[in-house]
Amino acid sequence: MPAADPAVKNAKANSSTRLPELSPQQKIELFRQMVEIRHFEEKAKQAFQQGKIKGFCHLYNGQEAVAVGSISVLNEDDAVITAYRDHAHALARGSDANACMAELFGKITGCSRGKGGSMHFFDVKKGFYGGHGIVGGQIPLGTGLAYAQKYLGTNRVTLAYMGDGAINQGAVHEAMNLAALWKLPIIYIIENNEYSMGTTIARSSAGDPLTKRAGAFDMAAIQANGMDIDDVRAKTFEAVSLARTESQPTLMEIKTYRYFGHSMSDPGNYRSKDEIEARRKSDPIELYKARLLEQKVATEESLNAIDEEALAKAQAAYDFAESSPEPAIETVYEDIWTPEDQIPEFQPSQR
Amino acid sequence: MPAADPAVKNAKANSSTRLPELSPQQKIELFRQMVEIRHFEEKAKQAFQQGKIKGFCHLYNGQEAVAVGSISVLNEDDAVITAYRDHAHALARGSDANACMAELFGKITGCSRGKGGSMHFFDVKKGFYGGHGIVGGQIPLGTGLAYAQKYLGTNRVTLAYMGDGAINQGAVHEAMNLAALWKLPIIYIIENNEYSMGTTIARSSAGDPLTKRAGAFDMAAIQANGMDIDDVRAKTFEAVSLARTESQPTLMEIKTYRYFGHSMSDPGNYRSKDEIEARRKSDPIELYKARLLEQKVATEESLNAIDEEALAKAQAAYDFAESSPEPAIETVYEDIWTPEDQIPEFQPSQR
Amino acid sequence: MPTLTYREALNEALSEEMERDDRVMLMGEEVAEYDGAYKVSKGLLKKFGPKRIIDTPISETGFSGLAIGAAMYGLRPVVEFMTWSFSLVAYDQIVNNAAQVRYMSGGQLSVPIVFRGSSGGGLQVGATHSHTPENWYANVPALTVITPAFPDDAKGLLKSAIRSNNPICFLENEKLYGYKDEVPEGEYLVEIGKAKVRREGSDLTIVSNSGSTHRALNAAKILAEQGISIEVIDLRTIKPLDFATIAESVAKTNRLLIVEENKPFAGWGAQVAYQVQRELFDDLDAPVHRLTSLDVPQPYNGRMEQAVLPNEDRVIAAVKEILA
Amino acid sequence: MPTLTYREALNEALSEEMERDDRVMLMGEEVAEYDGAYKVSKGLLKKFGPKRIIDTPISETGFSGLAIGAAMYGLRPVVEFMTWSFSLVAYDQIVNNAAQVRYMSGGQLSVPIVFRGSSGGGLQVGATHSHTPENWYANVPALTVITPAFPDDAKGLLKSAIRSNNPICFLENEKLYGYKDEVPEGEYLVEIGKAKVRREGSDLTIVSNSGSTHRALNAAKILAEQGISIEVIDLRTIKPLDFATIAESVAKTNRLLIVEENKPFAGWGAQVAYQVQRELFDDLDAPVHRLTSLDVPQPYNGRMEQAVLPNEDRVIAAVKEILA
Ligand SMILES: Cc1ncc(C[n+]2csc(CCOP(=O)(O)OP(=O)(O)O)c2C)c(N)n1
Ligand SMILES: Cc1ncc(C[n+]2csc(CCOP(=O)(O)OP(=O)(O)O)c2C)c(N)n1
Ligand SMILES: [Mg+2]
Ligand SMILES: [Mg+2]
Repeated sequence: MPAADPAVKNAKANSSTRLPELSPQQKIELFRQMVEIRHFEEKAKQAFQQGKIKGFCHLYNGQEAVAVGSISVLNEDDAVITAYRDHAHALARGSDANACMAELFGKITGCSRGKGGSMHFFDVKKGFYGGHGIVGGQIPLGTGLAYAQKYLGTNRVTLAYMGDGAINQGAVHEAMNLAALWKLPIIYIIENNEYSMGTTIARSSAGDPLTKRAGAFDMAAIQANGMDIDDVRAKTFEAVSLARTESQPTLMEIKTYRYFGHSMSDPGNYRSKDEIEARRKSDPIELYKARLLEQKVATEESLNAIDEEALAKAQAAYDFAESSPEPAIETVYEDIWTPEDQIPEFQPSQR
Repeated sequence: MPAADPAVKNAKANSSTRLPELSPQQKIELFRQMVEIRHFEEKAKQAFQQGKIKGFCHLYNGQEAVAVGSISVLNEDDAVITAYRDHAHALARGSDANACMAELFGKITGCSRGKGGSMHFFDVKKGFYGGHGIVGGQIPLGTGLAYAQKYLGTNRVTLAYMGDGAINQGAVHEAMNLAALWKLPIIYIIENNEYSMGTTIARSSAGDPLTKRAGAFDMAAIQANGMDIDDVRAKTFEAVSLARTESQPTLMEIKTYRYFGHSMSDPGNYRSKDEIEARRKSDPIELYKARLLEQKVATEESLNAIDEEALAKAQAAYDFAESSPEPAIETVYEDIWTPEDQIPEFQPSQR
Repeated sequence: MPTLTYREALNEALSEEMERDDRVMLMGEEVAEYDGAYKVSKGLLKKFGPKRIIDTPISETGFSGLAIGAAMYGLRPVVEFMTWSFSLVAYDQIVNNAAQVRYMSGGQLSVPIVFRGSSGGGLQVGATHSHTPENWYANVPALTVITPAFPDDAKGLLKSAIRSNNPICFLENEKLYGYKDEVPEGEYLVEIGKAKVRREGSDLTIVSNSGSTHRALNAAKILAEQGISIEVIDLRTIKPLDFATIAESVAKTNRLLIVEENKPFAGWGAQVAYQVQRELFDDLDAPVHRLTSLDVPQPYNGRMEQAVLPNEDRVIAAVKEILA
Repeated sequence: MPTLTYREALNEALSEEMERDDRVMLMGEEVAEYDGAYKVSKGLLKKFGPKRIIDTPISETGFSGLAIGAAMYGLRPVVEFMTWSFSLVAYDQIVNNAAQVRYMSGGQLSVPIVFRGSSGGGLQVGATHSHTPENWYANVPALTVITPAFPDDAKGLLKSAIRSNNPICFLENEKLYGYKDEVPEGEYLVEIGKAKVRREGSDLTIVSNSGSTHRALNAAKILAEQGISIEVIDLRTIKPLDFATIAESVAKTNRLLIVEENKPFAGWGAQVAYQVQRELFDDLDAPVHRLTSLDVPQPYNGRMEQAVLPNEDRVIAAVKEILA
């Protein structure tokens, strides 16, 4: 098998399971998801600036096609895990925007009961396993989700996202070796937005492209254009098929770009306005909008209406978050331990 | 640059600096070193069985051509660092066999004053930076030696050894990325003896051959036959030249085999006697002996004499170790802190 | 009651729990084909097959994190560290993930995992291989730390740990693997978080754990011959700490010596000492003393290492100092 | 005397020491072109160039280990952890290599290195980002742990740390970077291992460090208005512990409260409490009390996090409880 060949090695799997054509409704739904995420993030930005959101808050603007496109090829019972730039993955997975915004506000109605904050969203019922703050630390966890999926014979797969900077954490390397060795149904997705905080990829990572990191393990690798949701979908589908039909991992490198600073605390002086402006020209939402219009799947007005609705939804989330109650202080002692239903004999005195 | 191409990318450096032909004396010296190591290890084995050496004791038999061959192309002021299977590297670096054996016996005359034991030999005057017990943990350290060599403008290089099992530690991956990114004069040498304890390489490492791990970083990589000291020398010389002339790292995979168990505590049931017998047929010392005879560099008698001398030397080391004093108990409090010569004003009360 | 070694008791616990629940699996370096570096998993591969007894590469961060993720998904992994000294490379996964994802997720996830393996010094394996990392983990909220000293507790506590739905650090002791004692057959659970009075006495209480409990008991026996009556409490679980059992004993003896193999600075014994002086201030006839390892890295040399460890002679001397 | 922020004081220390010795270099994530995530290294790249101020990939194990190796070879690296919470992935390198190679080599090597960065909670960055890892390091023989609370100490201790020939963990505090105070110009060294009485008093001694020292001082001010006289000792160095200064104070006030941001189980305060009850048993009019963070992972919500931390109200309440 070719090592660093950026092409998925599952021609066979591909031919038998083709990425299904999307209906107009489905296309519009993808558009809606991206727009909703964009407005959610804009609203979060505003709330942060108002001091209603604290701590670190990493926005996703510019990268929407990655989360929405890749998650759109999953089944509902597949698993997703990511790093701290996690709002979009939760939303794309179907998490309630209200609960997500409330988490940012630290409210008890938040998706992590106000305990996680921006970096630590969770929605396990939707197959979303977080939201993890330590760079690269989620990758072994995601590998474990896939391990359990295989162990339990579920025929499910896991998408595990990381940034381009995360690829230099030893944890990522160890996990990828395990996945390749044990043939785990996982897709590692590098969201390569070219920067880890202020550091360009050339200053942090030897070896170009990053798909070569898979070559070390004879693991399949594939690149996608993260500004084009259809390309993201097509490539992710290939990888997901390989995972589902052959239980083989893939490393995906999806090229993308973030419009704002690393987090709300980052003035972003390491990039020029010009660079950002240039990149905004290939905006994933605008691109998809143009395509939908060209394909006559939707009209300008209908898409604008979606935009309005998304804005309203984000505002509603803001209002929900704002009006939600703070957690009672006693909840600080909750959620530390799971009830010990396996050893009832010791329950009363266990802790 | 080709990624996983197992060939060093320094054709230029090669042509200008050729591995010098060895004189007959030098060849005999290499033979002597290998034989001395073999006898040292045999003696250590015996002493372990007698209960004079405790803890873990990892022998090098079968791998002699790797340490001796690779270190033989270094300058005296280059640096060497390795894992816990470290006796040979110290000896090949010129460490005193008596001090090494005394260390195994835990004596104050030992190369680490009896504090390190088998896994933690050190001889910094000889450029030997240990002897490290945590698998893979020495690789960032070695990378730092090379970093300092470059920082200080020394034109020196570092050889950093690890086992085939160590390649799956995240520390190794992180360090290799740094070395490739910062162009450090280091040669990573995987001593691939096919097993990490009882685990074959196929059960621990995805990706074949291991040189592909360098491809991830666009790092030069090269394989050598660890049973043939001349091949080890030639390939290491290429890598050392690349490091010295272009300050570029290389990953070497040297194929070898260990005759005994992982450590003295390992009965080695995971390998058949037949397998070991078969591999003993390509013994590096026997092979080199045959070559020296063929080249008429030495006679059977002269080589046998060397063998006798080496045996006597190992016995002398044993006797030295045996008759050396135990460390005084108070030395337990020594060697914790370096004297604070940089802040003399606070000396008396510093600790 | 059958007599088993500590090692066999652990093996029996693993085997019984794996039979009971097929989501329980064991993962680690050399646990399968090699039967375990210390043979704790002997025969389990044969019995349960390679799906449930899994040899890993030398990637502690990778497989610890993988096992945590698998636990989040509903498996009940037992992760063997060949020794706990090697858990240092996986420290982040244990602290930030195993211990915290439940809390950070507002209780959506649970992490039913047991990390286990040998620990401690005394076998001349040097500074990198002789750690007693119990405080490094016990200081972390939501982690339970267990350190059995006897075969019966090894079995009963490991079974309870595997049944626990929460993340547990289970520290065995290299030097105790060969220790033999009676172990109840079959279903035998020991409650996590309960100390045990291993010897009753009236003059002074010793609180200890793991290997130190044996040193304490040996010393107590010698002291008994000299007319000094020592009560020895084996902590078994370091955290949650069974303060009630300690308090009851100290209220009776009025004197406390803590024996722990940890390096001294802020070891778990400091926590016990703190709580005792705070809660039993007026009961104490003498300050609480601690006997720990010396505050130096572990030396290889045998005599030196013995001097570093809290051996029987040092226990006896400390008892006499307190009673003086 | 000029007034500097804690951040500026650290920057000055780095700058002066780099000027003094060109083997000193600074390495870490975003320390160079970005001027540091918390701007501690602001301007240093411009001043010293990319050879000595080095941006690293996100590879804490890799660059910590690399820096230890470089220190073994004679450089004097300063390694910045963006926050100490991220040092957990490098724990093995710090414990097994930085702290132990000198000992294991029988004194052949030294490791003149400073690991530094921000630490602590209170900024709502959640459980993974709010650790106070001082015990995890202070428990390790041969590691020195420093936690300055004021700009003058930040400068003087960092300069001493960089000059030290031994491995040092230097824990700054995110919440203090903007704190302003007078800082001596130029050559100003503060001795490692010396606590400082930051406020004199007679009724009760508080021992604290870092951010907790500020909480203690604030509480002491309020208590003074109520006629209660508190002596506040800022530990500055956690290890080696300046027990003499503590003992002197407790011998005078006979009451001790320890305020630390650590999670409670076996934090450094337990060590202080242990030593005080042991050495000053008869001087104590009340048991030693500790005020720590609550034993829960750090929550994101601001009110909850404030409840977790040892805030001024809790300090005042604890003082009154002890004096009652
Ligand atoms: C182990 C660790 N080191 C450092 C950090 C601080 N940090 C958070 S995000 C980040 C940059 C990550 O960049 P990348 O992986 O490219 O993801 P992106 O932010 O671009 O999505 C850094 C250095 C951390 N959270 N964890
Ligand atoms: C981090 C860590 N994990 C596990 C061990 C235990 N251990 C010591 S050597 C070894 C096998 C290493 O094999 P390899 O790297 O191939 O080197 P070899 O022994 O063959 O020379 C293991 C698992 C260790 N010392 N450090
Ligand atoms: Mg990025
Ligand atoms: Mg090997």
